[in-house]
Amino acid sequence: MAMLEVKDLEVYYGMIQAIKGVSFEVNQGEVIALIGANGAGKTTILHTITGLIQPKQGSVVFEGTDITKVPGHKIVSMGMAHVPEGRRVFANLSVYQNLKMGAYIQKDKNEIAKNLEMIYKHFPRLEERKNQMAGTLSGGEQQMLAMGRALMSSPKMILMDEPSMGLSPLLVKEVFSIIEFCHESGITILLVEQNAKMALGIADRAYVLETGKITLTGDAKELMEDENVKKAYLGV
Amino acid sequence: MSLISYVINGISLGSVYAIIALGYSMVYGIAKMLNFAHGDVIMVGGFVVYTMASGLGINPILSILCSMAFCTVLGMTIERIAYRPLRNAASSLAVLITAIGVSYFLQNIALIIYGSSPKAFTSVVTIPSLKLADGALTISGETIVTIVACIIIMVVLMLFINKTKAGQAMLAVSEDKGAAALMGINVNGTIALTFAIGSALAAIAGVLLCSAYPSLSPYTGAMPGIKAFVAAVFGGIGSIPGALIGGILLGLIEILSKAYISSQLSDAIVFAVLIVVLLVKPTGILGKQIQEKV
Amino acid sequence: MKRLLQSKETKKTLITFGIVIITYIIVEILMLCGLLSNQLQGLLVPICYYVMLAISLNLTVGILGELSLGHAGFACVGVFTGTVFSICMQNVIAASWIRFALAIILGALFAGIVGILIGLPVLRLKGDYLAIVTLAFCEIIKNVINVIYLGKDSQGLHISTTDTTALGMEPEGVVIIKGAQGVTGMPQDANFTIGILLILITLFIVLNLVHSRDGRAIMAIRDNLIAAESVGINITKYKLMAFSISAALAGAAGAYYGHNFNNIKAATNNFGYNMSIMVLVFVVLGGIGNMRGSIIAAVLLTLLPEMLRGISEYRLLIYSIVLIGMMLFNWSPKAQAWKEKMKVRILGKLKKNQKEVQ
Amino acid sequence: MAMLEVTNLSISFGGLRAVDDFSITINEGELYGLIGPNGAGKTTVFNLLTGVYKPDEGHILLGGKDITGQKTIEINREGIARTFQNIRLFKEMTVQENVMVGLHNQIRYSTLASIFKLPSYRKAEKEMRERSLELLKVFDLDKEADTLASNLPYGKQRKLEIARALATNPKLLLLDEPAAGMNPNETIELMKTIRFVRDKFKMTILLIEHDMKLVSGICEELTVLNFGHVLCKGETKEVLNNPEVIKAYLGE
Amino acid sequence: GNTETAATTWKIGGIGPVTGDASVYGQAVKNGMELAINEINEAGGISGVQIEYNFQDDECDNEKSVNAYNALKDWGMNILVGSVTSGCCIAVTAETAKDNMFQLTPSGSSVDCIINDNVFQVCFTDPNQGIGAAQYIGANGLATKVAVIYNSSDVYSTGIYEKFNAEAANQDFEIVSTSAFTNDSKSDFTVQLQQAKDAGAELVFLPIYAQEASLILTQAAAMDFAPTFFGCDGLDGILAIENFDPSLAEGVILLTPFVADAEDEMTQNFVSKYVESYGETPNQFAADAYDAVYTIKAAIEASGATPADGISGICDKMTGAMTTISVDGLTGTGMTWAATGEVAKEPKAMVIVNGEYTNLQ
Ligand SMILES: Nc1ncnc2c1ncn2[C@@H]1O[C@H](COP(=O)(O)OP(=O)(O)OP(=O)(O)O)[C@@H](O)[C@H]1O
Ligand SMILES: Nc1ncnc2c1ncn2[C@@H]1O[C@H](COP(=O)(O)OP(=O)(O)OP(=O)(O)O)[C@@H](O)[C@H]1O
Ligand SMILES: [Mg+2]
Ligand SMILES: [Mg+2]
Repeated sequence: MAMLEVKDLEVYYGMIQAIKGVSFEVNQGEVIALIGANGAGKTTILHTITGLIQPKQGSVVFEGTDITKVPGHKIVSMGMAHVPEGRRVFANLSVYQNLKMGAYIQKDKNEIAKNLEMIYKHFPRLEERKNQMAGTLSGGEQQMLAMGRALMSSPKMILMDEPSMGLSPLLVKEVFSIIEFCHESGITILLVEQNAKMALGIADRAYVLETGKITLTGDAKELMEDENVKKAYLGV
Repeated sequence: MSLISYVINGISLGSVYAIIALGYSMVYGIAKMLNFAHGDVIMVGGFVVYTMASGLGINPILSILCSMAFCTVLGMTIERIAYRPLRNAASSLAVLITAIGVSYFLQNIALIIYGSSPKAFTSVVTIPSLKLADGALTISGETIVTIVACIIIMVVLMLFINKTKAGQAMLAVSEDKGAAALMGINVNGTIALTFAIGSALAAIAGVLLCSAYPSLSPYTGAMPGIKAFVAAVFGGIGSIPGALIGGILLGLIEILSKAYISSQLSDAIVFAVLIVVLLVKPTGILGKQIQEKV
Repeated sequence: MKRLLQSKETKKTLITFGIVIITYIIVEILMLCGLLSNQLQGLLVPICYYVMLAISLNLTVGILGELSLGHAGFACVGVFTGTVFSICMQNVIAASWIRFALAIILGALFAGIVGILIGLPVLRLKGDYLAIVTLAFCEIIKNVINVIYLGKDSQGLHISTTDTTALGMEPEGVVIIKGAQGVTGMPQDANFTIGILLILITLFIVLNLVHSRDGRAIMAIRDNLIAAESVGINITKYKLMAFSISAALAGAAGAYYGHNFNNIKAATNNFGYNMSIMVLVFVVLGGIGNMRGSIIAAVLLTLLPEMLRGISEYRLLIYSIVLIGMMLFNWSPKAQAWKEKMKVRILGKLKKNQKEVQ
Repeated sequence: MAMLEVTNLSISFGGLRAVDDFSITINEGELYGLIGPNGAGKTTVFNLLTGVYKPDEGHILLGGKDITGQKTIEINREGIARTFQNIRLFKEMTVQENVMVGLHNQIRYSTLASIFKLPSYRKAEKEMRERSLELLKVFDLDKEADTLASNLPYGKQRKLEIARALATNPKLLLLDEPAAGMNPNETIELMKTIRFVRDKFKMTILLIEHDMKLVSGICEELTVLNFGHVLCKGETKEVLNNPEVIKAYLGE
Repeated sequence: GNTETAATTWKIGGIGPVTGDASVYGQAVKNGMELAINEINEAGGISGVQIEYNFQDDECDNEKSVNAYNALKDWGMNILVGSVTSGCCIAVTAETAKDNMFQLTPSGSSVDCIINDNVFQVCFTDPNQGIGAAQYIGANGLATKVAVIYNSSDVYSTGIYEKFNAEAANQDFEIVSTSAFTNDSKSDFTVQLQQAKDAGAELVFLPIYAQEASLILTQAAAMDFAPTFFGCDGLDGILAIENFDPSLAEGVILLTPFVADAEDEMTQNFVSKYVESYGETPNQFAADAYDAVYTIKAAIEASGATPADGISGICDKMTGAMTTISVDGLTGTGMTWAATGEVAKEPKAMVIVNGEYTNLQ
């Protein structure tokens, strides 16, 4: 059985239909890439999964439980973390407080300490700046913080919304190696990316989203060879 | 000698403002809304104690506890009915206006139940007043209790916010509700809790206000509510120690300007000092300067 | 497209003006036919006043995007300058309309100046801090006026802050401002026609300002201060411009209103924070930045408690419930979604009906 | 001639020296790149150049004129315009109005003219509309002229910011990560537009970017910042092959 | 449609604050009027004509007061009792003058309330009370050093204070301290009391209302300051404040035409009925309102006016009759009116002894 199953999803913003019947699934331990142009509806799908938006139609099933109507904070407690678009760090809290906030649902103190250590290892910059207000971090630093914060809850699954945006080439590689690392430690990942090349490079499977509909799907490596995908998303 | 006694009186008055401002500031800090109905919840708190203690002869402590429970439920109900539906409204002013509506509502419902004539409130404070310098200076029992209550509440609130999970959730919610939900925080629940605590504090404030100035009418809460709002801004709205400092300062300025400048213009002077303070320190005395990164 | 937009804006403006004028005509006709109750007739001037206040506050709140809780203070300045002028000039300028026009202009001028004086230091503050400072100014104005005694005799004007006897006037002198009792004895020049004229002028000024270079600069500041600065907009100048024009218009409204009564005093419910908040209620209920909405909300909310007179003590209770209900209905996202749905449904039905007819 | 000459610029935040002894010279008409790791201080340099922060030390000369320490609006009038890393549009205004705000100091008329709708108002307003539409055309935004800025997709919002900056008729244009959030195709489109703007308006452009395709594709020269210091500067190709730059920024 | 009923009944309207900060006074007037009107109707009306009654809220706001007046006109009012507060009353007199409507204010005490011919007062004018109080204190040698605490944002209070101050110059005592408070800060009086105490005042004059006075008495007791407190009619009702500790008011002197504890039958009858109907002890506002209605009755009877005379006709007749009648009411026996509209009645000096009002002298 799939870990996450999205069925016939339809989402509206007022009168505008942003998602027009999307179905896909993510299996335990997979990295799935969701790619698509600006405004295709990627963020909307992620928000619907974590309950920040209510869909009009369709269902979302996580580990066999229907979470379509479950409020966002409960979904998080079920083991799903979300690195939101635009980082959404708590601007007036310190880096450390932000990370602690990520572990809000985590009760095990040792686990928190372990996660913290792991995050500081991957993003030494965060440890250097642990007392700085998150709002004054540079864009890239905030992105690191958002990633780190999501990892603090030891999730089973992470949804990532454009985690490489605004990062330096070196850090983009770092982010992808973290995704790799999460993948290896058994976390399931749903990755939304503009950087289709890197995303397809790391993913097992991928879905291509165009104006609210899935137009292509398949093995990531195969999609990378697809002429349409190449023309539309890889910029060749 | 009279200066000292003015200062004592200023602190007494200020401590009442401070205790109201604490609740105000806390609700503002977390829910990011000016709850104009706060003063009226205070009035309700006063009436509950009045009815129970003076009307039914129930033990004052028990009455206060009942009043706190009543106001807590009231605060949560108000939040649920009048404020929560507007949480995601296009403008944050919308909820300010319903708060005004709620304020009118509470005043008028009290008017209908209790009528317009003022009631004398029997102080619940039984501590005798402190006489200094051969009785030339008096610190009333109410003042002592209010200040002690203020400090205890302030410390407990700060510990609560900084040390408990629910407090941390409040911090996160005050920053970014959406992101807080993504951390697994129940945003609606957290805000409801904030109102519950704020309203319980309002009940305590109501009792102490009415004990210090024992006259109770449906409009009793309105003016102290506004003054406490000013006090909260004085100290840096959202800052809990700021509310205490702001309240005491406000009381002092009010009394001293009454005593030494003009008793008719003391309100104007209080407001003028507020403006000067804000011009020098735009976020109040203890307010955090939040700098937007470009 | 460009033309369309321009004409769309113009159309909107024209509709707003049209509504005001048509309302005027209807009311005048009703009055001529004797169909308008005394109560409604008496309310016409106050309604015009509240409409003007709402429109002018909308300039600060909706266009400039700053929360002001001191609008009644500016109206108060207008009331007192306007009425004092009229009382002093009652025997000097015979033509009442000239005197009244001058009083209104003077009220606007003074309120505008006070607006600048207040705005200059405080507009650096933001959001709720600005709100509290404007509230403070409003209270200061009210409190100061409450202790002013002003009298006039052959020697000229006398002023005191203690009492009338301290004015030391000749026996035949008249006291114009009597502290807490306010001003008494101004000519009651205000009427509905003048009110409508003033509303039209207020609308004209505000709407034309909004659709101009200055208006866009003000809105740009509202939307993003840092970006506005980065394209070379002088923040202080435009904030001050919006704030003082708004104050001046409120002053004009106040001067007009002051001439509707025989006595007017600066009390909390008419010139204190309560009234400022009330005007803010008009603006928010009518839709922030929406002038037509402000007008409608001001009219409705002024009429509502008057229409509820029949239920005596429960009047303000019902009023507060209606106010909360209207706010929820107008602003809550859920209600908005529902309204959209109903709109679609009704439109759909209409279309279907049309088809069937065809 | 040097359009921009910056010498020994420094600023600290608390204990952190965000920009340290930064110097740069950009010639007229040049397309210059500023790159570096996250948090290196690039955006801070922009903030110093536009007067958002006042430098602790150093001088900024624009076209030979010292503009150090001036206010943002003065600097804009002197001829520097910018875009922002986190988009800052006038969200409640239409696309065209956003550009018209940019034209604020270019086309003027008095407040009285606008209140009384005098002919001067009509004439200037017409000119504003035409000019803004022209600019929108450059960025292929003319069809969206009447949409609210906040309803534009991300990529177009970035373009609109550039159009608005151009409307202030700058000599020097600062672009902070213009391609962020764009997909490769859109980035290629953007590169063309930036080049076009430089040629058509004879603009000097300094840009920050993490997309190496864009940087190597259009920048003639680069400066690399690291921890607030200049790590290296020179022609694009050389800089990008510099082993230190590779180590600190690009990765193997 | 109004003319039909208007011709057969008296329609008396009342205006005052029933909601808002000043609602105590409006409510009292409303009740007082109602009580009197019910009595009269039960007794067969005024010369056989029944009275209809309508009381409108003005929230103590001039504009609302005028609105209320207009609403009452729509209802068909032919005689007005109101407005309760001075400012509102002045604003309404401008309207009644236009309509030539007979107006009797129970409690609008400013002299400006009665500048028009069609308006009469039941209460004392402020100057009257101020001068009266100063003379009483002087004549009885109650003190040589007097302090005043008044409400500077209240018309009634400033009105009395002003005349008191002026008259004090002619008397044998000295005003050693004058301090004010406002509606925005009327809970803490320690400063005002401290100043009075420091100045060595033996008597504190309180031309204010009972609610604030009750706080002043409490706070004075707390600071061991025990001068004689002397008040005017506004102070009446202090013993009626629910739950108020009467020992605090021991020795307070008030110069008032009405006290609820008076021994006479009329007062006792009134008070018992009032308590029965409204659950609280009436204050002087209620008494003034009650008297106002009976005054109207007397004036109607004396003038022979009928509802059919029309508003202006009624007014002319009653205005003429007002100067001829003499009314025995709760607030005075043998009350008469001057053409100016001012009432002539004797204030009674009362002192509170053992929690009860006692006649002084
Ligand atoms: N709050 C909103 N209100 C109205 N429309 C919205 C809202 N949020 C998104 N949309 C619209 O919904 C559609 C999908 O948006 P979404 O943000 O999901 O796209 P995306 O694929 O994440 O794009 P991007 O790559 O720019 O992040 C877009 O057309 C967008 O304009
Ligand atoms: N107002 C401020 N207060 C404190 N620190 C600041 C402030 N502004 C910037 N900083 C710090 O200065 C450093 C440089 O920030 P800057 O935004 O210039 O980086 P950047 O080079 O633009 O990075 P990115 O590529 O991630 O946007 C960062 O470490 C940041 O945390
Ligand atoms: Mg997105
Ligand atoms: Mg940056």
